[in-house]
Amino acid sequence: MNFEIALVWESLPKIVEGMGLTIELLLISLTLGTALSVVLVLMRISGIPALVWPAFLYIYVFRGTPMLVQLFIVYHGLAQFEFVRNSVLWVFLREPFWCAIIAFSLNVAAYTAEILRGGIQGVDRGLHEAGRALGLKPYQRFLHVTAPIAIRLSLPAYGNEIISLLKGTALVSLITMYDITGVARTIVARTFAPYEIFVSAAIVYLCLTWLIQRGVGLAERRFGRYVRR
Amino acid sequence: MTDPARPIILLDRVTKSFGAFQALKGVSLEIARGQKVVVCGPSGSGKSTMIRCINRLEEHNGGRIVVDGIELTASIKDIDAVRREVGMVFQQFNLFPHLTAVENLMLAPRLVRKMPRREARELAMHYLERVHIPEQADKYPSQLSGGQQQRVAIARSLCMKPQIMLFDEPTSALDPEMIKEVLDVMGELAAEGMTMIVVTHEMGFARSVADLVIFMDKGEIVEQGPPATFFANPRNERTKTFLGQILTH
Amino acid sequence: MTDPARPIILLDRVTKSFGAFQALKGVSLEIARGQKVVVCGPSGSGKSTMIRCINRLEEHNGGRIVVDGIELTASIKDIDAVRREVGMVFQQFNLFPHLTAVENLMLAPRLVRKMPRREARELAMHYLERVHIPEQADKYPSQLSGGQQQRVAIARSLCMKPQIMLFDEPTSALDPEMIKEVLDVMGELAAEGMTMIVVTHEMGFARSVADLVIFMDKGEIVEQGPPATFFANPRNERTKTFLGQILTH
Amino acid sequence: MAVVVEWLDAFAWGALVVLRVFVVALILTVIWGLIGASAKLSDSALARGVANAYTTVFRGTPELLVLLIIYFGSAVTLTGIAKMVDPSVKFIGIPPFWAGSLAISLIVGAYATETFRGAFLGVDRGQVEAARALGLSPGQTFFYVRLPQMWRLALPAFGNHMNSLIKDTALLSVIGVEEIMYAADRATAMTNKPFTMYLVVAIIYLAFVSVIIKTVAVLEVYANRHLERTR
Amino acid sequence: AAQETLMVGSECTYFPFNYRDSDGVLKGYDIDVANEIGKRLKAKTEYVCMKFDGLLPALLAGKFDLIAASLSITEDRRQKIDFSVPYRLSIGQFVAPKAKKLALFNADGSINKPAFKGVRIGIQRATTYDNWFQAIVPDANIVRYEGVEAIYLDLKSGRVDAIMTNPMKTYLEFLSKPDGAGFEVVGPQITDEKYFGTGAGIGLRKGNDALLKRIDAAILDMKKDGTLDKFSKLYFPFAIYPVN
Ligand SMILES: Nc1ncnc2c1ncn2[C@@H]1O[C@H](COP(=O)(O)OP(=O)(O)OP(=O)(O)O)[C@@H](O)[C@H]1O
Ligand SMILES: Nc1ncnc2c1ncn2[C@@H]1O[C@H](COP(=O)(O)OP(=O)(O)OP(=O)(O)O)[C@@H](O)[C@H]1O
Ligand SMILES: [Mg+2]
Ligand SMILES: [Mg+2]
Repeated sequence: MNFEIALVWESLPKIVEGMGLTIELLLISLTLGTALSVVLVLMRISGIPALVWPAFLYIYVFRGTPMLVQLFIVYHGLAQFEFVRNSVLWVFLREPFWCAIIAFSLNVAAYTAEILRGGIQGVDRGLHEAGRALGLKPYQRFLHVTAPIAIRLSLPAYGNEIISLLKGTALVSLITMYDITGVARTIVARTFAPYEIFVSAAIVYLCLTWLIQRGVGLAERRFGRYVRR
Repeated sequence: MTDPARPIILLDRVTKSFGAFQALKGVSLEIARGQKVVVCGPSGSGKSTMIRCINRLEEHNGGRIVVDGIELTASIKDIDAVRREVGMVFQQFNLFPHLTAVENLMLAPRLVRKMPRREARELAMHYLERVHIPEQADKYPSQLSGGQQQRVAIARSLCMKPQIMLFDEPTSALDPEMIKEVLDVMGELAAEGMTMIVVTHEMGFARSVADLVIFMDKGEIVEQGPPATFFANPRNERTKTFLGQILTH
Repeated sequence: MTDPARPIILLDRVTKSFGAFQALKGVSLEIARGQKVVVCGPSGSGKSTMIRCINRLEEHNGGRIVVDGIELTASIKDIDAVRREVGMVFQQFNLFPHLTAVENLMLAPRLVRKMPRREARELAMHYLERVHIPEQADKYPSQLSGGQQQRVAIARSLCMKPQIMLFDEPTSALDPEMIKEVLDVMGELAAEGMTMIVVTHEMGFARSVADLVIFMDKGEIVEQGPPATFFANPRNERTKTFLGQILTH
Repeated sequence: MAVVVEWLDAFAWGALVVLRVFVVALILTVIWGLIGASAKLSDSALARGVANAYTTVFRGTPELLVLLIIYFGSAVTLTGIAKMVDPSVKFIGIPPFWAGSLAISLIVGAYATETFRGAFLGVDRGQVEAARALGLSPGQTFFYVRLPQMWRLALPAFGNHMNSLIKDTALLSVIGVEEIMYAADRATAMTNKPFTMYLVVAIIYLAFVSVIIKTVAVLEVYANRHLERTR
Repeated sequence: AAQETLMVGSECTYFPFNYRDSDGVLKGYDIDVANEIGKRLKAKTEYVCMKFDGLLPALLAGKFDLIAASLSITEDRRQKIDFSVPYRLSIGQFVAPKAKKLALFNADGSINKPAFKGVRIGIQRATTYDNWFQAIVPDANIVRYEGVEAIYLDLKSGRVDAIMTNPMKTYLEFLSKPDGAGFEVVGPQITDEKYFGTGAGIGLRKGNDALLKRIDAAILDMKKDGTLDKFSKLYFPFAIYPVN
């Protein structure tokens, strides 16, 4: 098997061009999705059936179906309805970029909600009681007691989610956009050199993954200052 | 604002079960504003359970509990208002691990009393000094010794200057010197008119400070009375043997 | 197998720092096989740190620690062998929350002593009876009162029948009656020849059981001696005031 | 929908393949995840370094490339070795099923490493001290004290990983394993009804995921039994 | 003597060129051609199915000897593998909504470049059509897709105004179906060999010149004796192999 290292270097600049879109998609949908996930997890643990069930259902559906399907439903599915096409929404939905943002954010929210729930379970019950005994309101308890500890416990899994999303954004190549994978696939189909081209893509992804892993590590240290080691 | 004659804490035939096990079997108690009550009794007799019911960390199953004129019921909305006025020191301390000692003290004054940061810090340092650990202010709980943790826990609830304080064995992790110091602080608070319920076996404190001593056994209050009569002539057999242990010991 | 004259625990100018803070400032101590040592001293003086160093839960920074002939060093391989013979009761109990009381007791005998399940259960129930909570056997730690948890913690380490026991304030959460019971159990073990280091402020126990009383302050052993001399004529000023508190109190 | 009936066979076989891959890969994933998390939390700088490299590489590299390298890379090596013995050999490789299961377990295992590490952090340090003080060996401490306390924290996020495993099985069609996505492609090619066929796929996935979610929920109740007072 | 065996790799999901019906029987134009090659080479043929991404690595690793998967012959690909002579044409054609009445071509069949202005055209990415556009109408407004299904869907939803595809597939999958009502082909078939390549061929590992020669001969024979014509008529009303 002949591996042409030159092809790797040749294709790298073109692939890096796709990086801008990847990062843009990642940051926007991560922000929106995480915000939504906080709402979801609060509903999920609220103990109020009217809130628990919708949240549960949402998480179930979005974790239960592939992200590809969700993307296609937003992109192709909605476009099939005449009224969608005639509404103002079409300004956004016409654009693959916004379809991707919508689908990814909704998806990330479901997964992150579960991750946060795991972290929240790790917060000792005695601490809730201490907060209550001090007269803190529920939202204050959540913000100042539960959240800082739960965040520390969730961070490693949240790092996973960021990296998954990074890789997941590759699906946009199916709806006519050129991210890292989109560019790579284009070159592969033309040159018929999957190893070399995917290795270049891997180099770009690895750099981003490494950055994310570092960033999460720093955040963990920040949130875990109090832990005795 | 409130009728001084009305009891600030009223327990009326309160029961509490954990599954099949009944931890409180009809406890009745009236505590007037400013009273100091010492609760003692063997391990597992329901002392912690009782004071946890008073600020509704545990929901009682039967009977009534009224705190400062507000009855604690399942539908209660104003539980936070009650809790603002009821401080508690836990047997297990329950310090916030992610906050330093001084931050543990500052949290509630800042959030509940809306105190500015600087003022809250001064207040916190004041109480840390009173329990002799100002130099530990910036350590996290995991870096403190057992006794230091307990003192932070005490100082934390004092910072809120609540009308009612519930202490659950507040001196268990302390050495005799420090016990004296802490009891002195509590004595001062008592003198300032704070209502207190203290689970403790420090009978010296009970003698000098308490208005009322309660002895619990197996989920019931088996004997109560002012310290003079309580220690001098306990009527109940169980109380007698228990006090016998303390005094000979 | 071992020379009875050789100390079973030897601390030679042991130091331990947490960052810039020095918790132990050159502690030297020799404990012979079968000796009972009571350690007292103010909160934060380094008592827990010292006994945690002895089974290497904390690594000391300077000096030497030799336990049963094995020196504790960074390269030590046989730390498990040492720990098998050194039991410890923690100030914070550290019960396993996912196991019931009786399972907490059975775990080490089954895994370390390879005891069959039934036998381990019998042993566990035996010790639960000795601390008067056989009826709590199937509860999880979160369902136990503070004193019950402490008794489970004590029973758990007794189950291993170690040669050396380190107790860190083993009676802090107990009522006087129960303190007496537990101290009695400990006295029996002492009589059976177990070596013991007990951090406690129960001076009655020190008087009746201890061979040696140690007073620590600010990371140093400031006074030590047999209880008779220790209590009768303490030489150090610090010890005097400390004992003053205990005795007047 | 009538056209689907004709293809039920293919879908059923595909689903069976997915199930088999899932079970094998799940076991491996847990193993990699536990080893990885332990390594990351260990005192050995070497172990931490290796584990960091593992999570960076397997989370960072496109899944397809991992799969191709593991399957074809191993095949080229094996064939090369076999040719030295018998020059007439044309192709020897790890069977696609096993290569594929290994590949996706290594990928998801890298994610599980992080999840498990986070959960281990949630176990109080005093617990380890207590176990060690009782004389339990590091291994016993791991299996009897840390693991039983950590998995209740890991379960929600690990449920996510099980879903990923199910969905990643779709990759295996690239090395000729005929799972349900491949069955759908086949059916689509003939019937030209992509939406119908992908709907069938979605339903099958949803069925798998429903079983997973239900299982996780039951396990969570069990894992939290000692805290039944909580909430 | 042991009969020679030819291992053939294909996608098996590309109707009507290579696909398996619901009973699992492998069929299609590519397959017919490969079978016939086997027959003429007096070799047994065995098939391995995998997705496009796996085909080349598998060929290089020796899992099979030939790729018969409607693989277009291009210069870039020749860097990696050898190709037989073409056995199938590569052509392109525009399809657009009838109502739009696009005049992308002049009456004489030549391209009407100004008409491309403001027209969004969907194509499959990294195909020969892409090359053609870059060379002939470089400033056309191109939207690139991964698969053909999505192209038809977006043509219907109006995200693109016209598409350029392989008329064989478009005819079978779209225009001849109810979905395709209201759409029509625009302009003539485009067969520019310079951009569309010489067609689709059989792919082989480099260095198998003897085998390549025998396959080339077989394909040329099949063209001459009408076998290719027969195969092509099984699926299409028109010839899809290079006639001259
Ligand atoms: N969640 C629970 N489930 C079952 N039993 C419980 C639970 N919580 C407490 N108990 C039981 O209730 C009884 C009273 O407990 P409580 O904590 O009030 O005792 P206590 O008087 O505070 O004892 P101590 O002095 O040991 O702290 C104990 O026997 C305990 O085992
Ligand atoms: N991890 C740590 N980081 C910083 N300081 C620490 C740490 N652990 C202990 N210390 C400090 O070391 C000193 C000795 O602690 P130690 O726990 O040994 O006290 P102690 O004698 O057991 O007190 P107590 O009776 O209150 O339990 C204390 O001042 C404590 O704040
Ligand atoms: Mg209690
Ligand atoms: Mg201590």
